[in-house]
Amino acid sequence: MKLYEYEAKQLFSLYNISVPEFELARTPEEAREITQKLGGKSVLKAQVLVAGRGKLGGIKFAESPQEAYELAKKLLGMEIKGEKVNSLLVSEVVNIERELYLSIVIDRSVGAISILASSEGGIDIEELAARSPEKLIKVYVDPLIGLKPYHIRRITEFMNLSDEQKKALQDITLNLYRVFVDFDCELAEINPLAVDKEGKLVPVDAKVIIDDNALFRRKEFAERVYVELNELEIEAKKHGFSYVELDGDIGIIGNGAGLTMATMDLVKLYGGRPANFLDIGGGARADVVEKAASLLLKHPKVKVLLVNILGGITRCDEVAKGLVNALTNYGKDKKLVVRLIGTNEEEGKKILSNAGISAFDSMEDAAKNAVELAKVVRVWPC
Amino acid sequence: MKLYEYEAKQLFSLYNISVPEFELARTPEEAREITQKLGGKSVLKAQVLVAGRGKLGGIKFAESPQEAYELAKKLLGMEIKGEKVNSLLVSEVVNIERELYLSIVIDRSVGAISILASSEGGIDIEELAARSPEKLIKVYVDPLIGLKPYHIRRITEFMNLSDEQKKALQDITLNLYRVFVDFDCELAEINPLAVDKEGKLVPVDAKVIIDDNALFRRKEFAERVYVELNELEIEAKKHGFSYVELDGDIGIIGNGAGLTMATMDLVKLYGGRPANFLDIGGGARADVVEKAASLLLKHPKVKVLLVNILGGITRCDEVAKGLVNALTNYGKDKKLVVRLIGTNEEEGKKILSNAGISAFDSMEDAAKNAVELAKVVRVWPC
Amino acid sequence: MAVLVDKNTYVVVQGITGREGSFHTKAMLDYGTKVVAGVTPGKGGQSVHGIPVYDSIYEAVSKHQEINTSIIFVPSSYAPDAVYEAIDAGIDIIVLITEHIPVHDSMKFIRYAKLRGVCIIGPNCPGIISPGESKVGIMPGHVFSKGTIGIVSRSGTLTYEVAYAITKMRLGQSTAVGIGGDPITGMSMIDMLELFREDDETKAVVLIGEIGGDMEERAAEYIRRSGYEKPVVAFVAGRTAPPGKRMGHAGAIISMGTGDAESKVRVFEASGVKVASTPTEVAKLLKEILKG
Amino acid sequence: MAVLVDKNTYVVVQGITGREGSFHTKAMLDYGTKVVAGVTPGKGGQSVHGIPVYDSIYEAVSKHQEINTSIIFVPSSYAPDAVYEAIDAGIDIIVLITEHIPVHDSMKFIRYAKLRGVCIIGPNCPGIISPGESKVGIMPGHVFSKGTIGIVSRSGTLTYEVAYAITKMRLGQSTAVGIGGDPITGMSMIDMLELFREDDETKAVVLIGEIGGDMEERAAEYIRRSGYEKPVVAFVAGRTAPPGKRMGHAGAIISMGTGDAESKVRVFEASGVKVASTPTEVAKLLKEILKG
Repeated sequence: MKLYEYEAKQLFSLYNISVPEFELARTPEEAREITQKLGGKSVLKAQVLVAGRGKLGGIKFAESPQEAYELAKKLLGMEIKGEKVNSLLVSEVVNIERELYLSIVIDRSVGAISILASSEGGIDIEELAARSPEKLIKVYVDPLIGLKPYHIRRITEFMNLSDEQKKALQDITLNLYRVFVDFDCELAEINPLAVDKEGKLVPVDAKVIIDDNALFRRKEFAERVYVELNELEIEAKKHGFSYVELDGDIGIIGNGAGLTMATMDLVKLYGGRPANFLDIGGGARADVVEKAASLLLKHPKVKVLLVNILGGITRCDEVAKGLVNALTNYGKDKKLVVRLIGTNEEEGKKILSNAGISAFDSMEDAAKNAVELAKVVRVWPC
Repeated sequence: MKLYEYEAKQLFSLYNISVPEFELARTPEEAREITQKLGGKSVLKAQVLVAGRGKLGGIKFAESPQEAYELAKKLLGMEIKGEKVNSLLVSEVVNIERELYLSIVIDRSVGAISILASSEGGIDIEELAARSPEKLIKVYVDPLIGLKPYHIRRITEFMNLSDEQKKALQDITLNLYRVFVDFDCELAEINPLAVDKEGKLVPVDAKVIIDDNALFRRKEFAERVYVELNELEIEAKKHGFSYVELDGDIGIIGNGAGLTMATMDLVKLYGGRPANFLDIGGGARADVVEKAASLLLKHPKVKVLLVNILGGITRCDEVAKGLVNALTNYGKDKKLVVRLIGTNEEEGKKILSNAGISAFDSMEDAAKNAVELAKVVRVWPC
Repeated sequence: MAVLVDKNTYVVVQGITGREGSFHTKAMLDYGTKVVAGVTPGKGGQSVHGIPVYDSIYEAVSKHQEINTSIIFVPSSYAPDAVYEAIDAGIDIIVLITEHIPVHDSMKFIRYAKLRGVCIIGPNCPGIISPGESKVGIMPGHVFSKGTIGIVSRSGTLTYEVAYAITKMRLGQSTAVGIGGDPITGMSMIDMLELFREDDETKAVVLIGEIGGDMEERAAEYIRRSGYEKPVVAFVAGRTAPPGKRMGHAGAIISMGTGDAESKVRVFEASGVKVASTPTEVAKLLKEILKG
Repeated sequence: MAVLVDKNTYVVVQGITGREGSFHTKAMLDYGTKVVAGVTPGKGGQSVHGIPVYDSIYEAVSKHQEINTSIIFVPSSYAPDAVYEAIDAGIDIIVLITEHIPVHDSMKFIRYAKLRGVCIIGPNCPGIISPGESKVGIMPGHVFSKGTIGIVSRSGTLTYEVAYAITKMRLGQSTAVGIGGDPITGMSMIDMLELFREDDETKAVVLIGEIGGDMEERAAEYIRRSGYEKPVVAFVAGRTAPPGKRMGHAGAIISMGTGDAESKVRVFEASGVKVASTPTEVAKLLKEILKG
């Protein structure tokens, strides 16, 4: 789960990483007031979770409280990559002399915590890694031992800093690590970590991603997960499905993430366009299958629904029952293509054929069929 | 460093282990007042660091505030194994139904933390371990991983307890472990851990030993080390010597703990009685040697001083200088026996012989000589 | 022969009294797996499908000294404790079915297991099967058949799909292992490639990858560098997955510019690994290669 | 031959710019030890007795890839960090001279080192010497001479005493190691007995024990059980030590009814180990045994 910049900065403050003074504004009036409090100037930052808001006009500088009001009026309610701006972080302006980079991530390849730092910041770090890897230092921390002074020394010595700045970076690294561990982070990033005109280190931006699987330990964020989801995704989540929205017209249901992805891929391979990813998981009963199928059959973009089930713990008869029920309720204008093999296969196929649905044995054949059907389904002109 | 029972119980309270209500009394009047507050009855426990105070009359039960006053009058100022009682822990009386045992120690053999528990408590645990080892469970905790629920389950399941008591023991174990780790303990022991008439688990006694080497992390206890030492030990400690008082008449100085112990052993082997253990460590200069020798020469019990130096980092000339100075000041009625070899041996021996002292090459010969001298030195009748 | 599990595998089921634990204990017994004990704290003395239940794994191991493998079905918040208990009790191979374990936890116990020389399969995996010998997992046994293909997969159902195709092609599997769909797993593709390398019975290896991380890239690199002697066929799921979205598995996410399917396919091909574009094609490619 | 350190030992000194670090660097160089680099954070670029100083052990190791051994002279509160850094940098043998390290700290890094396969000698030890080949420690080199006796000791000066007696007896030492006087040490007597067992040059082993713990008892048990082929002579210091008092070394304390000298002597004798009653007698016993 991604945190908003203001949430991440609140966390930082809690852990003694001093961030530029800020408040959250939900109205232009609030933006004006806060700017007044900050001494008349401010930077207004749209609080969205998508990346790259700066280039898309989501960050503005106000020279007066009134300008803050005007800018906030424009920013609030605007959409950035489809995400609506509901609040602004209104912050004091930092006089940036130089920009550094600091982040902590889970390194999948090594199975350890990895700290990344660069004396060049503010830029896309993957780009820097590709262009000038020598400007980046990566220090692995064994999770059994934790962060030790020698790790931090390697980082502070790598950067071109004064002794005082080294000390400041040491404290920031230590505290960022504590945030990272205490909040089960996948990522905790400060980019840029600015050096201001007085030589002080100031975290200008803040990015924190918390492991969804660890939210039970952080109840204060557990509810926040839903904020990032659209209605369909929320409903899918409530039913325990993994659901991802795509932009095609063939709805996809599978059991197991890998199989569902492979089904999407086949649709694409045969010239079709998947509308989504929906994994019903293992052992789904009829009611669950019905719910999943209904969700997609109701979806306006879906023309054909392709269901790919290889029954292990999942029983084919339960799947068939659920599909028939969903189709009865929501299937008027939609086509259903089913691939069904495995546990209780015969019973399942019988239930389907009684409802006039035939099932494929091969997922390749089913996918081809779905693609064909999607091509011929009449698209109503708007 | 051993904590007093009241200090250990304060620590326990801080870590949510509820101990019987108590206050510390330094006068009989305070003992009366506290007993009054506790409802008229109390147990008075002499706060000393030596073991086995119960059998030596250091624990008394008062049936009234006035009796508490009388008992406190007797207890305060008494000596238990040579240790003066300066304060009493005055505590509510626990109605003990059953006694358990729980402790956490550093296990030297395994190099891990070890939790020991028994459903028989209140007794000498080493005795129990020898007599009925099956009544004792020992659970090792890997310091890299720390205490996990499965460790605690092994302990709670071993004891014959109700579900509620298991839960209570689980919490006590967890909290005792936190004390153990946070305070760098060598030992944290609850013996007995009583089950009272209501079935509640109550820590009746508490013993905590903190690693002296970790006191720099626990400044609140760092000064307390001196409380346990006599004057000579304090002076030795201030000079960085390892010093232990024994009851013989031959003072021992060596460089290195093993060599000093071996010197003591030789004295005993040849029929003498060592008066102490004093290790001057490595690289001691003349002033340090002088200080060490002076301490022992001034000591009323010491008749002969045996100095055993094998010079490595320690230079024999420095040792010789220090000894000569000490002897000049404090050596009137005492005999000095020196064994001196190693770095700058010749210079050292020359300094000694100039002062009329001859040095041995062999530590065995030196020890024999010291024992002989101790036998002939006139003991003044008192 | 087979790798990791075989006729000498003796299994303890951690979380045996739970719904899943009990169900799959039955399924494993039916398959012929030597399940000899179960553990659920507080339920010692019961039995599940005739298998005795103990309060702790120590008790189980002391009563059944032949136990060398554990399969874990306990919920995610208790799973790390179960893993540490199994390591502590001297288990050699731990199959961790549980999904949704926080990655900070699994990173730690996987690291610890590696240092202790204990093999963890999973978390978030279907387990491991050596057809005809032992099934320590939740896969449907009937889609597998004894044979010469080693399968390593980050997925569950997709593994069965591919295994089924291989079975129909009459090649069969020596051992098939689902290493798990989490970002950090106990066994990697390289670990398994190394084991299959030493296994005489295994004539070819199938790698079933998916988006996220760089395990496939590292496996490809290993194959190329080590001059891997056995033919390898790969399949990579998620060519249509959008970046930044988690596709069911915690580990299936294209993030920070790495982990997309196309680059994995490219690196495999550059290392001489044939990449199938459909699950069925995996079996066809194997047939061709093993004929040639 | 020798154990652990020899002519192929290349040493980095951690804490080289300190008083002790600098002094013993000189002494080791004089002895002929191949000290090739030193480390003190913040002092990179300096040199000590001609040895280059680096800011970190990574730098030292990357510039001097022959380094395989480290000796640590940093103060007790920084020592754990130095140990972890050395392990992380791939050092094989770490000689940890520092005393007064909290036992919770040393317990942790010793456990970690063991799991990583790194050998720690110490803490609170004089180091290790293979006479004529390499001295990685603070012992006076001249009391040692090349020979056939392996020495393992929990003590410092007492080791020199015994070594000197052995030298005078013209037996000499293959390797002498002070494993340290703390309650928990990286190498135990058993670890060293195992190494000496495999060393052709070593004809007999001397164990110098002292009160505290049960390392001597376990060594005796190991000798008896394993049918140790080489003669072992022991000396135990502290027969006159009172219980409950720490005799200089953090580990030299009789506590909770264990660790007194007499019981150690008894168990040694019951295992066929000759126990000397004076340091000089150790050498005499060796002479007799090796003649016979």
